[in-house]
Amino acid sequence: MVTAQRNASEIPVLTRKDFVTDQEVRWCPGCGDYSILAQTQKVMPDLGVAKENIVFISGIGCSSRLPYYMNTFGFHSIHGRAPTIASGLKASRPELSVWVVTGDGDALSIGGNHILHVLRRNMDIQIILHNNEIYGLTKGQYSPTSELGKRTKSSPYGTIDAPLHPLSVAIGAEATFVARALDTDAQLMVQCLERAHKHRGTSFVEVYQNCNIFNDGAFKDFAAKEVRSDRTIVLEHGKPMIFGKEREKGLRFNGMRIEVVEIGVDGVTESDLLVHDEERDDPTVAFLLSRMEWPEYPVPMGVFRAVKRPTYDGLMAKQLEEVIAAEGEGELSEIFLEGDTWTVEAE
Amino acid sequence: MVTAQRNASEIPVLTRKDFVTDQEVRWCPGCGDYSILAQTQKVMPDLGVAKENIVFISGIGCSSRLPYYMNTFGFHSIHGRAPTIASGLKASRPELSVWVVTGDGDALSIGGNHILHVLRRNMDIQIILHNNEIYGLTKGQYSPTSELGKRTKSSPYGTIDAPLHPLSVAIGAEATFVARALDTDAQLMVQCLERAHKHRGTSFVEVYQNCNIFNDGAFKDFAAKEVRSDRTIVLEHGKPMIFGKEREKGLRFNGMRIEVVEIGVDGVTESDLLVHDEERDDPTVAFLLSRMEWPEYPVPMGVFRAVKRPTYDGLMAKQLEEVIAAEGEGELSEIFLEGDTWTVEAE
Amino acid sequence: MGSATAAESQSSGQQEVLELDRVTIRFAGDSGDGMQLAGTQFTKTSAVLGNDISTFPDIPAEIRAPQGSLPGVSGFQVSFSSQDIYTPGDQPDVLVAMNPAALKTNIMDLPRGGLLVVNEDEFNDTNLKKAAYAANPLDDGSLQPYRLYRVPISTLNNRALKDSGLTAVQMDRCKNMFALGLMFWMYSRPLETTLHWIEEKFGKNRDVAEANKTALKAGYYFGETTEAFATHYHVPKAKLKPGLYRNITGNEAAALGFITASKLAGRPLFYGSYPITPASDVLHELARFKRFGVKTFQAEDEIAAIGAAIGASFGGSLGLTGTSGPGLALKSEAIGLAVMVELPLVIMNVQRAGPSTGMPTKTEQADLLQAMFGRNGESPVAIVAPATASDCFNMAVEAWRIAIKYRTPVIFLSDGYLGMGSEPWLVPDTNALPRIDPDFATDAETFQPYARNPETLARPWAIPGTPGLEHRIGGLEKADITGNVSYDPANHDKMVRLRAEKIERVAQDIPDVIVEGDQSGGLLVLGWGSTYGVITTAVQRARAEGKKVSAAHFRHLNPLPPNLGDVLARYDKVLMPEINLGQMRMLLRAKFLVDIQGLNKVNGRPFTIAEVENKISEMVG
Amino acid sequence: MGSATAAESQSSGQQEVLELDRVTIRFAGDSGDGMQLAGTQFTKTSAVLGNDISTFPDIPAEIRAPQGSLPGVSGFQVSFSSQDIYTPGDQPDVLVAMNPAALKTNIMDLPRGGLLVVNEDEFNDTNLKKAAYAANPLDDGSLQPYRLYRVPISTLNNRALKDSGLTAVQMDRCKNMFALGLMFWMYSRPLETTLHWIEEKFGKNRDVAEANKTALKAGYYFGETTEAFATHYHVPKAKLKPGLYRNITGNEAAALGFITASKLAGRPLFYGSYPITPASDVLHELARFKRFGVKTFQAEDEIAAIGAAIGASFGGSLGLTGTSGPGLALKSEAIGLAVMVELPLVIMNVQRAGPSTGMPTKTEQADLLQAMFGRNGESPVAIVAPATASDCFNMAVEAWRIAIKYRTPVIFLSDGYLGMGSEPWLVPDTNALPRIDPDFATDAETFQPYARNPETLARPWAIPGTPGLEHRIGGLEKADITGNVSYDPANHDKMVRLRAEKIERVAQDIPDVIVEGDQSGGLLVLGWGSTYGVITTAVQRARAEGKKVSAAHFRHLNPLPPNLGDVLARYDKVLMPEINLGQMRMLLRAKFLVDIQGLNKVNGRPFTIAEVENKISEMVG
Ligand SMILES: Cc1ncc(C[n+]2csc(CCOP(=O)(O)OP(=O)(O)O)c2C)c(N)n1
Ligand SMILES: Cc1ncc(C[n+]2csc(CCOP(=O)(O)OP(=O)(O)O)c2C)c(N)n1
Ligand code: SF4
Ligand code: SF4
Ligand SMILES: [Mg+2]
Ligand SMILES: [Mg+2]
Repeated sequence: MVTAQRNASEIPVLTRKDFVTDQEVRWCPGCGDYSILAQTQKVMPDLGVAKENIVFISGIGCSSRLPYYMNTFGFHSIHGRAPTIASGLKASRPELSVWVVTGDGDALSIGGNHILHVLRRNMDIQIILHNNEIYGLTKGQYSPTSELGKRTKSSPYGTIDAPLHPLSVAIGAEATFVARALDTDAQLMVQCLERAHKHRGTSFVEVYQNCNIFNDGAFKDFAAKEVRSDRTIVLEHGKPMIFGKEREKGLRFNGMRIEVVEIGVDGVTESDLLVHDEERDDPTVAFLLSRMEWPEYPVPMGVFRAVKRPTYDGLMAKQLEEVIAAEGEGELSEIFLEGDTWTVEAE
Repeated sequence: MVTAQRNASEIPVLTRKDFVTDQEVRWCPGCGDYSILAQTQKVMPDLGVAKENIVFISGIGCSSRLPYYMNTFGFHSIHGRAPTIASGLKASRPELSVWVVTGDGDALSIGGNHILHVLRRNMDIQIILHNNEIYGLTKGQYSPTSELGKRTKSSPYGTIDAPLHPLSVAIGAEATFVARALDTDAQLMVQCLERAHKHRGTSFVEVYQNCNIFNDGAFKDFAAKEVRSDRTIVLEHGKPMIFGKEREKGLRFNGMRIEVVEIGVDGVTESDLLVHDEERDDPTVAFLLSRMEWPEYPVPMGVFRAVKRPTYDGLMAKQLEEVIAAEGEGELSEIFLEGDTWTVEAE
Repeated sequence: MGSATAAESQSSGQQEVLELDRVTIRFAGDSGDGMQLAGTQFTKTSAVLGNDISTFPDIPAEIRAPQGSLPGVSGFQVSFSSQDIYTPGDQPDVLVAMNPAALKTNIMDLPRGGLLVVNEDEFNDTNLKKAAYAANPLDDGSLQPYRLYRVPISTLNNRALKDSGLTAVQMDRCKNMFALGLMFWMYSRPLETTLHWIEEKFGKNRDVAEANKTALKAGYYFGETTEAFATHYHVPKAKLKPGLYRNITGNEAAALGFITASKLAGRPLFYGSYPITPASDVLHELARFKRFGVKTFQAEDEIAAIGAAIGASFGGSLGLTGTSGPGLALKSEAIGLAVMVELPLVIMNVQRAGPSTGMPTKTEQADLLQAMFGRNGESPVAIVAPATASDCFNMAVEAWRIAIKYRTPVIFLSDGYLGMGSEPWLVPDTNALPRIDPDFATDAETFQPYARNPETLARPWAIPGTPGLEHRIGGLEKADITGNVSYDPANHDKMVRLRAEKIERVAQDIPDVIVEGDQSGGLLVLGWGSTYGVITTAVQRARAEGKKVSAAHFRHLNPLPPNLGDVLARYDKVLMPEINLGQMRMLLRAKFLVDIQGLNKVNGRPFTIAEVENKISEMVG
Repeated sequence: MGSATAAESQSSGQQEVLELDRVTIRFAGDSGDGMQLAGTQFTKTSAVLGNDISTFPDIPAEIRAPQGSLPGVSGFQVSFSSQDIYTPGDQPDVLVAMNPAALKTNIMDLPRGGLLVVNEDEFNDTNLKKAAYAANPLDDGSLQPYRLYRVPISTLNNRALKDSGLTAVQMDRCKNMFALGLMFWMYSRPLETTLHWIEEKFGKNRDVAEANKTALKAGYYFGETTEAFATHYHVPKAKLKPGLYRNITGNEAAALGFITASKLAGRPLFYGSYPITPASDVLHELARFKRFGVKTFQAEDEIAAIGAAIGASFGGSLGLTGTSGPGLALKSEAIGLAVMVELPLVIMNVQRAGPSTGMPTKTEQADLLQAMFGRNGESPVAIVAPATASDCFNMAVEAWRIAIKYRTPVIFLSDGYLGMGSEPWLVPDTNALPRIDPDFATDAETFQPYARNPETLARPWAIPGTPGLEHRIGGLEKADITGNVSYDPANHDKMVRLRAEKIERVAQDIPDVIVEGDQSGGLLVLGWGSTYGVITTAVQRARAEGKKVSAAHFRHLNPLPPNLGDVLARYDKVLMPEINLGQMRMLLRAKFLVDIQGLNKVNGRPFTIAEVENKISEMVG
């Protein structure tokens, strides 16, 4: 049977190179997508999954070209619909490792509804959203994550629609795993991708990705190397929320708000700080974190939320098993004869 | 000009009857939709809007039949798309009062994406979601708000997809006005509808609506008259969160969670309770309230959130005005002649 | 009785028994009156008795209407016969009207002299007003043309149940059983099948079960004992093909066909769907069959439904999606994707009256051109259409055979009339059905994603999990053989033609169209889909009258049966009845340049035999 | 030079000036080389000089390709003439190739003897490898058939700019100006227009502005001073219709047409759209025109875009939506709604190569049947198609005239070739354009939502805000006159036919098709949409050779021009070139039963004149 799984022991040891295809990579020089591709290829050999059991599915957009460069099974589908194809594949073949690659337009504009539903179903797939806050492939219109007032080809006088916060949307849609990475922070991205793969359920990873052609520097205010440690905070499970070049700042919960405090000043100590708990069942704190924006707050990075909830594909497989255990495997003749039957005799 | 607005003083005094059409109302006897219709018709005369300036737009579903019974302008469109039609109408005719009537399937299954986007744009319309946690019109399949494990025509062995929380979704999508009402609580519904109308921006009102044919009693555990005051809590701006038949219970914030406390017990006083602030800019507390479910918590009712943010239609009108003020009204001849022109002389 | 030809008179006590060869009964009442149930039970009993049968449920608009109102009327027509029959009958011989609204909306279909049974208890002022009757039609002579029987059904039913222990409302719900019992008596049917069914259905609820049985019997005995009914009737068994039968609707048959295809291919069925009338029943059916490994996925919308089906097919399952017209429109873009990626996929479309939301519970054949052309670019798919309710089974299997063999989306074009109507189904022997070979690619050495089978032009089905077959597909134009993205002009032209040619090649293994009647000359009446029954019957009748007219029907709509052009050329005139404005006619005229005439109606209902017969008379005198 | 017919020899210093009547130049280089810009500037200058012009940009696939690679090549072809011209020319007379990849992908189009100018500096090993050249084609004799000029453009350009104060990268960016300058010299064009443009564009950025000017002049002087170029050329003014001209692309023209319609109707334009190649430019254009009261709404998807347009039309604006093929597929369901509610609506579809994502930047005419039939049920809409880039203006206004007069959705079927291509546009006098009367309903006494104008069958446009006109519309079948929901069978049949008839009635006020050439006999070459230019030119040439062949073109696709059937009947043979597999041909064959022959190619490119000429020769000898 061709669909039989190879055991972990049978899987040959692979390297990053095994995941590179013969297709020329066609992004603009300097595009953040290169780094995301590189980290993705890097993570693959360590997942313990045979190459033939990995599938990358994308929609349409610059980002959605990624599957062509992954030497796995791949499907470059239509705009916004990758989560639907991934859902059908995963529900019917739960043993596969299914990755969705999408952009801010693909996932949150035309594909917004599928994102909501794949998250609530908790289909066990990974969604990597390349958020460049612009439509790259169609050459520079604003996207649902572009900041208010942005001037683009389609908004010469500035946009008038407030952006969505991808992670707030995900959390509002019952997401069980939510994380954020940065194209230029390879290490954190690798961690997020690995964690996403390990999580059972839909893993939603937003990656801030620079589009140096149509939206250059969208994240530089907080993501540039020089300022990053002061303007972002990497969330670590079970650890107090500390950031800053000297790890001198922290986040404290005050009333119903988060505030930035300086450790050692006004008697603040580490023990006053919020301790990150990605496993909190109640998504409210994760939601609160998803609202934090520079310059009011440092921008949180890493895993916001990772909770256990049964997966759709798992429940579906279980339901089938249970029904078969209880009712026996189906026989056509039996359902053909449901209801009243009668025989017409040969005369 | 036919589109000229009548002044408030010119609007004749109307009554509920003026909003009743000659069409026979065709819901099942006992359906919660009757009450929603009645309250809606009741609210209309008090809005101070001329009848001809009110438009009801719906998708498809039992609930979406409502416009036929409203003697205003009405549009019974296609499944899930009412917000798009309402957006085009409102953006092009900001002076109209535009109401969207939708169901849990219409709004959150097929129409989920439009809900996200109309909310983030903050189009100044009212969305009334009749949530009966079932597909009524198509005769009883589960909906995206049906509880996990529910057995329906399309899920004879129980559903395996976790439901969405409509208000969490709305808050995650940047909603500025979020409220919840109950079909059987006419007074609260009237209040919510009036408030929704007054709010500038998208007002999202979830109404728990009993479908006595396919999902009878879905809300009775907390909404039945006998238990309602103990199992729901009506939110009131600026007031402490108190509930219970004797108004003896309250909600308190503890750590990062909400807990139910009894006033007078263990030294708890009213001043310990959370004070409802619908105008909080940060949506986190509203989000937290949207997660509260019976039996762990009383179910919050009323206005969760009502904050000011510019509306899409308002900004669009303003942008046009500003451009015209700055550049003058457009002349065709001028844009015809953009770029290089040349004259071919008659010979 | 409309179609009574041989009537033999017998004596049974004081009442006469008349033998008929075909009877059509229409039960009509309020949505809440249980008419569908009464009709279904009558059908089952007649089927078990050995009659050939055909039914047509006439369900009110999707939304519930107030009790007693005109839009609230629900009807069920059943035709049963000692001959082969192909339609539920044009007009009822008997109309059972449970209230004034039911009378009002159905009486125009009853021919003069027809039997009319009314529940006279319901003809009170309130109900008459709801039905917009100015005067009581039972009294004003307007029913003069019919054989009217006024039966106080409610009173008689309540009286029979007075000791049942039920509430008034519960008792009233049994009156459909009373009416059914009366009809059983009138047409000499035994009560066993229904009594058995009541027992099964209400078993646990003793009071209700007993009450239903009592009402049924009361109706029967009322017929037997009352003087009112001078005659009752007997319809002998039909000479059907021997074998085991059951009654089946088109939607049920399609569901079973899809599961059968899955068994024949040895691959699991995955059904992605979003509920929509009149296709939802297929979802309900398939959801019950988890023990066959069937996975049903109720998607968030039609796009997600087909997306999931494509994903499942990519993974090696039989990815199926089903919907009705507006849903098919939403699937357009994704069908185009399936055309480009050349994966097996079946799209079921149970057509309903359009355009737009139209009349969801009514039937139509007007999605044909949407199925053919409703996508951007040159985007050919195969299309099959069942001819009858039970044929939905065959064509469901056939759709999958083509989809798998040619790696192509196939549209299965049913309609509301077939999907909701029922007929006896000769249960097939599954062992006799030919296997379907999924023929997955496995050889990494020779694998090329867009290499083609020289005979079928099918590309390999290479599913994830197969070592060495990693490859990428998608919606951008593919290079021949390699499947890489290609913008090469010559390649695009070639691929467009290859995709078209592949679909044309399906014609190499589909049957020729068979003509019933003369093989040339005179008038050919040509049909597709659910017009099969009426066309066959109308042509048989016209031939019986000596007219030179033949009938042909085809179930492969794209590509067409290979001999169709030749057949068309052999007749003087060709008539094509369609429940649209002439969609297939247009395709055939374009292809064969034959001046086919149309008989078109688009009123949400199937043709009547008379409509086709009249047109035949008009054309061949 | 391909099309040089009269060549007059003059002496200008040491170099010859040859007079030509038509020249076609193709600029080709890397996406980053500014070829579109060079081409556009050449076009403008030629237009201002009084030539007739036609252009064709050949933009690489949507995604960026690596510098120097084959998929990264961008081309721009401009044809300029002293005669009326209808196409950008089949083959270039001159190819300017800025790097090896540009040479590789374009050389096959250059005819033997054609002028080939290469930037020899770029023919280094790295670039040759990127272009998959084994050997340097400049040296291996393979370019023998052409008049090759090796110009060290990069070196010369850098040298000219060495004192400019620019960085190396910035200097390199000016080399397109050098190449342009050389072409200006070669075809005797003045530099003023471009110098002026540089000043406007880079004004603030002095260094860059000066450098571009210097590069341009350096190119020009290089031509004048070098011995390499023995000849330069002169193309006299064309005899164009007198008036004020500008150069315009089809998408720009459409945008202006839509705004004009809005002015003519006195109602604001509302554009709901979701970006998609090659339609996005219309969104970009319209977004700039807020001072005309135009509202542009960048929707979350194509469904929302058309939904918003329908909402705007319901409110009395001109609700417009625009997209390309896959987006049209997504709009299917909503177009059906617009058919049912009978509101004015225009849907622009700029066709691209399909199916599915296909080849987004390439052109095709394969969405015609989707436009006709891509919806459930009988769902007719009107369809118009512009013939040339500037005709997009006229047909945009015409689409709105029909939409408003008949209260119907109208599909405006453009394509990538028209949308992105440009030609001179005789700027119209807007005062001479007929007003379009929105004719809103206002009279509450007589208002009936589905009453119809007896002549047009249009229903009233009754917009919110009008006292007493409150009414409800929707997607369910409407009762005639009242517009209430109706399930009445006879009403449905009537409404289906009324909607079809209404669209047919549009034919009462559209022009007859006009035949260029003989009015009967011989071969008729029939076209629609963007094939106009090639067909016209090919037929003119064939007629010049004495062949009995005529041309006809129509721009109303549904309904068709009233005389089309008569015209078809008058010719011995009819040929229909289409960039699809014969979609319109199928419709005409079905309707008129005429055996129209097809010339079909689907390679993402427009026909060449030669292709049509050859087919004509084949058919008329
Ligand atoms: C149905 C459809 N509509 C529109 C498009 C055009 N389109 C392609 S990609 C894209 C948006 C891309 O933005 P995003 O998802 O952010 O990806 P990016 O290119 O920025 O990575 C659009 C509008 C399409 N291909 N299909
Ligand atoms: C495109 C499309 N898909 C499916 C349907 C069928 N349909 C009509 S209403 C409905 C769901 C109704 O559920 P909900 O929105 O909750 O409304 P309710 O009837 O419960 O008030 C569905 C699936 C349709 N009309 N159109
Ligand atoms: S356009 Fe932007 S997102 Fe796309 S490849 Fe270029 S830099 Fe990357
Ligand atoms: S089916 Fe349910 S929601 Fe629909 S009308 Fe009946 S009770 Fe109301
Ligand atoms: Mg993006
Ligand atoms: Mg519902």
